[in-house]
Amino acid sequence: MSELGFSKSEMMIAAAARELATARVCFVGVGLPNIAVNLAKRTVAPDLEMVYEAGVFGARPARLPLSIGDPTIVTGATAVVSMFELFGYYLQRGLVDVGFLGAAQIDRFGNINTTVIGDYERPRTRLPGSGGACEIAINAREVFVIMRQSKRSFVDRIDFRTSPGNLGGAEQSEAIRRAGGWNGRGPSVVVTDLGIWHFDDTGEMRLDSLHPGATLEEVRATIAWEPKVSADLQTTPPPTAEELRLVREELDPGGIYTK
Amino acid sequence: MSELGFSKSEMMIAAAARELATARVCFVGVGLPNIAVNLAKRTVAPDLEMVYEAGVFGARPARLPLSIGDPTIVTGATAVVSMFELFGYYLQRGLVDVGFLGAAQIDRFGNINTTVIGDYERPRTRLPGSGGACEIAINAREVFVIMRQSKRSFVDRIDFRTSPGNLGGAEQSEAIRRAGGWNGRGPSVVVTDLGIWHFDDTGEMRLDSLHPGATLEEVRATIAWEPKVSADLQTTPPPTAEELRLVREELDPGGIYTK
Amino acid sequence: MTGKVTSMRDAVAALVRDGDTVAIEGFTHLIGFSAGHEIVRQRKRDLVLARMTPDVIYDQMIAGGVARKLIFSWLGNPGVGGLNAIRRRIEPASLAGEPPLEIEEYSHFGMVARYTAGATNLPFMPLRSYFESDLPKANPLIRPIKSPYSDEVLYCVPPLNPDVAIIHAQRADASGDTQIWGLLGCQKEAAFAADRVIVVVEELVDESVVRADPNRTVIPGLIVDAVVVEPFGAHPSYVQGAYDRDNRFYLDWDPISRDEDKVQAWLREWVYDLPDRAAYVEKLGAERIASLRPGPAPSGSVDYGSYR
Amino acid sequence: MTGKVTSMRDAVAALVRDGDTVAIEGFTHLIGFSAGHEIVRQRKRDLVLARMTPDVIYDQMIAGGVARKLIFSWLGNPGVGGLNAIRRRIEPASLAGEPPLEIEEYSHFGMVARYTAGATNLPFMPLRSYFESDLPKANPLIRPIKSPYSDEVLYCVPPLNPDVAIIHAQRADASGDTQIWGLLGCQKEAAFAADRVIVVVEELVDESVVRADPNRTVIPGLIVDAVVVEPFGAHPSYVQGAYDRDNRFYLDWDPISRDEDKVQAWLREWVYDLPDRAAYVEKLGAERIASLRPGPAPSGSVDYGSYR
Repeated sequence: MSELGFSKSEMMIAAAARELATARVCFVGVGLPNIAVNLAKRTVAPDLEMVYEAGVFGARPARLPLSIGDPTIVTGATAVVSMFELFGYYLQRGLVDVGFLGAAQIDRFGNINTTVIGDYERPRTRLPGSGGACEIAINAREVFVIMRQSKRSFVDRIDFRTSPGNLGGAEQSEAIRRAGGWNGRGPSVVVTDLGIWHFDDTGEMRLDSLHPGATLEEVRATIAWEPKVSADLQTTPPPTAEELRLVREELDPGGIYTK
Repeated sequence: MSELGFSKSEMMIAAAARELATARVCFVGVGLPNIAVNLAKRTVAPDLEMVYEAGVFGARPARLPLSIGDPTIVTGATAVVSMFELFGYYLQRGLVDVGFLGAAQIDRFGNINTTVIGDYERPRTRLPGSGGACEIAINAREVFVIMRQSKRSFVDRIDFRTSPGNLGGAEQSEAIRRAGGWNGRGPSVVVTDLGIWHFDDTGEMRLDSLHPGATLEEVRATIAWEPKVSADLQTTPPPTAEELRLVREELDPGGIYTK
Repeated sequence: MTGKVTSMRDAVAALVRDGDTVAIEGFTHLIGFSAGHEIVRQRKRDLVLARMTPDVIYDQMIAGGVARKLIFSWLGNPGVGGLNAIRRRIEPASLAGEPPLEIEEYSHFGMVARYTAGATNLPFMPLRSYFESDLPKANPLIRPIKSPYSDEVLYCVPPLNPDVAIIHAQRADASGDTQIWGLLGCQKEAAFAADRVIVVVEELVDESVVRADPNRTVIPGLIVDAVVVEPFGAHPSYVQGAYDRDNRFYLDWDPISRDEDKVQAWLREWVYDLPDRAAYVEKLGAERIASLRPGPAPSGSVDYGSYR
Repeated sequence: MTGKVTSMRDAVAALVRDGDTVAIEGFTHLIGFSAGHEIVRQRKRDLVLARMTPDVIYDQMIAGGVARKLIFSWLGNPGVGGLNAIRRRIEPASLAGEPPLEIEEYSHFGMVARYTAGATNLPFMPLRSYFESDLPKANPLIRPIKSPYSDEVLYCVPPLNPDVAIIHAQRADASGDTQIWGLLGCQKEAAFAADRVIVVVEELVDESVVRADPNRTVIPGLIVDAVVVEPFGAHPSYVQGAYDRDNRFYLDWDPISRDEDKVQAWLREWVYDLPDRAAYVEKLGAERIASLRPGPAPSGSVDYGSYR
């Protein structure tokens, strides 16, 4: 907890949740996306339909799901289907507006690695792998990313491209996505513990908002390239009392995500 | 009704049912196959699992199903599934022992037409078409056919090959089925109103049993080619009292199939 | 609890357009007769009608002049005989100079695979059928495809994405979250494949009923444009647990359908001259309807557990 | 009511053979821990373990030395962190000269598509994934395929047909007719794809219970070789309506799994030194088990109708 009365993680989760204000159908990834989307559902987006890759459409979890396959996402849901149908009829059919992902490494164009650090055959660190991320990145209409910044995570070149972002830039990405008939337009926002990044016309991420207490020096110190910063850089409004109450009392009372 | 105390259709249905004595899983076609398989289930094959293309495995109809999608095949069944699963997971996976089909035209090698009489583009008579017959003929381990004999149905050359039988003969059929990875070995029996035909080593049908009251002259008069007749031609045992009771009182009290 | 609930008249007027590809699915079970009749009543034209088993409803619709083309896999009056009004539009001997109904023909699994490709946004779906059959010659959209893992060649079919799918069901809530039990046919696939979806139900229920058993949901409201509440809308077909197939109707249709004048008279009496399904049900009579009620056979309840 | 009912010991001894490809499926829900432990206890060897999310059960099995290869799509302790015993068999820095665990990696939809191809007896299944990803480079079994209807190229995966699939479920009858509610994962596909199937259930029921609700049946006895009745056999994962995920166990596993000695000590205490699941449940204690019981949330009953 900082002097501001909220932690960096709490700010990150609140900022990520607010980005979902206009989304209708969101595919919820494991970890931080899970808590951010559940916060959005309780605040800015009460009509948000949550899709869990485990096979749930229209979840209404009575508690924060402990994993993306928690029984609380089933009880009271609109529909429970096989994973073939979830990935085929919902995601691949183009019914998902936002895919919300975490990442171990990301590059300036929003390409994501969740597979290995180091060489694939002889990895320094073996990460979980794709799960549904690869097809979410391709088939969700847009992709939101939530992750903490560090020189090890915001890298010049990711060690393995698990899930495509804007590839080598917007022009190439748009051409390939159009030619290949992808549903997805690619990543549109990255929310970190320091700020909010959107993607500019070249397909590169640009810092549009800095969280209260964070500095541009901190941003530059936790990113491997010289970042683009908006000429009209905003300060993210701090978490509201209600957002903090929901995170602390309902969604993460154990402080697993917000420590 | 003949002097024998039973009709030709009753004899045909009883003879067809008996052929199922050793079958375990049978895919039930519309029409005559439906009543024959239901009779088998009540007599020689109480453990027979009936598969209906409408999406039912393990049907236990309390009455003769009026169609192959009757609600009585659902109530009390083992499993009801989508038609994608029925055709994919059951039939195409190779779980069906016997596919039981009817036909409008058949040739000496058991190739079947249920599509058109005449030219496809300008048909003299438009028939129902394949339904599931094409994939049943290919994927059921073996195929039983039940149909009445006539010069118009037992033809030298079928007008349209809806469902493959032994193609141009056993040698060709075995080669093509093996090379193509078909589940099915092809047709093994044709039960008619006059007798029971099996397929010999050349893949051509051979009359192995003549129903009581039927004559070889009648057989030759209702078939467009010179038929093979077994050197050891049998006489089909007449319908038992129990078979007749089941058909007349339980399965077809209206006489729709047995008139 | 209004949500997407509307009348059949408004749903068909707003969502079915001349020239559309329309799929009324339901394999022997839950056939959308009331929707089909409304399409005839509104004199829609040039439709491409898709359906695995055209059944009596498409015989009536095609007699009503709404269609220019039929996509199907089995053309019959199940358990009775042929579909004579459709046959008159196909067999040259009975065409009398009129252009024939265009047909595009598959096997059952081919039709199911087409809807599945449509529902999953795939450009093709492979299947083990059509080997050594004349069907690929009759329909060049059935094409061979080679496996990338061996020399094996099988067949495939292209996606079928109807402009409108119309699905009859036991129940839905006002958002269109729809549940079906009994035969499922290819309704889920057809609905997900379609651009617009009309759900017609026997019963409108609160969303709590649907959410109490989410595994029973076949179609989510997400893809549903209109919910029409029309009890007995599937007559003369049936609704598992609600009413039986009216076999007498299917038998009676056979002689009617053999005579074009009788068909048109039937359409006048039962479709054009009636305002809606409620009037049809009233005309059918309480006695006939009562004769179709099955006895009870409850599924029993399972426990999903409350996790707070 | 004996039928296919047998003990876990006999089922695993008879149906799981050294060198087999074994799929214990269940996506976060209904994970077959008791079956996995029995495979460790019987010291099976050289297995190819397939599972979308290897989870703690495969961390334990691989620590138990049963596997030579892993086929998967997401390798983690969900909501907690990594699977450390497996990582020690993959990361060169911790291998200490031993041969690494062979891996074959997909995305989730890729694994689902592999089982679906296996269940439908197709030589490949196309999907819209892997575009511009490094996964096809890492796994040459993920291959491009061109549509026969356009110039479009997508990817496909080959079928996965396990020698044995092991499925945990709420209930089955003695013939193996099995029902599941809640998350269905890819269990149906894995079971139909497999040559042999072991079903492990919380409750053995009369066939009349299954047949009262045939739409709820996920796996028919037709493809089931053995039915094992082991309440709490999915602990520490959960069974919808019966018990909750034991999250404490997943958290506790993390520090244990970071230390090979602690892992082996855990396996001795909870697997090798116990005869069966009943002993495990007893050792776990009534209090812990009671703490995992959810409140009630009944599905309600629907009517299938009696048609005679």
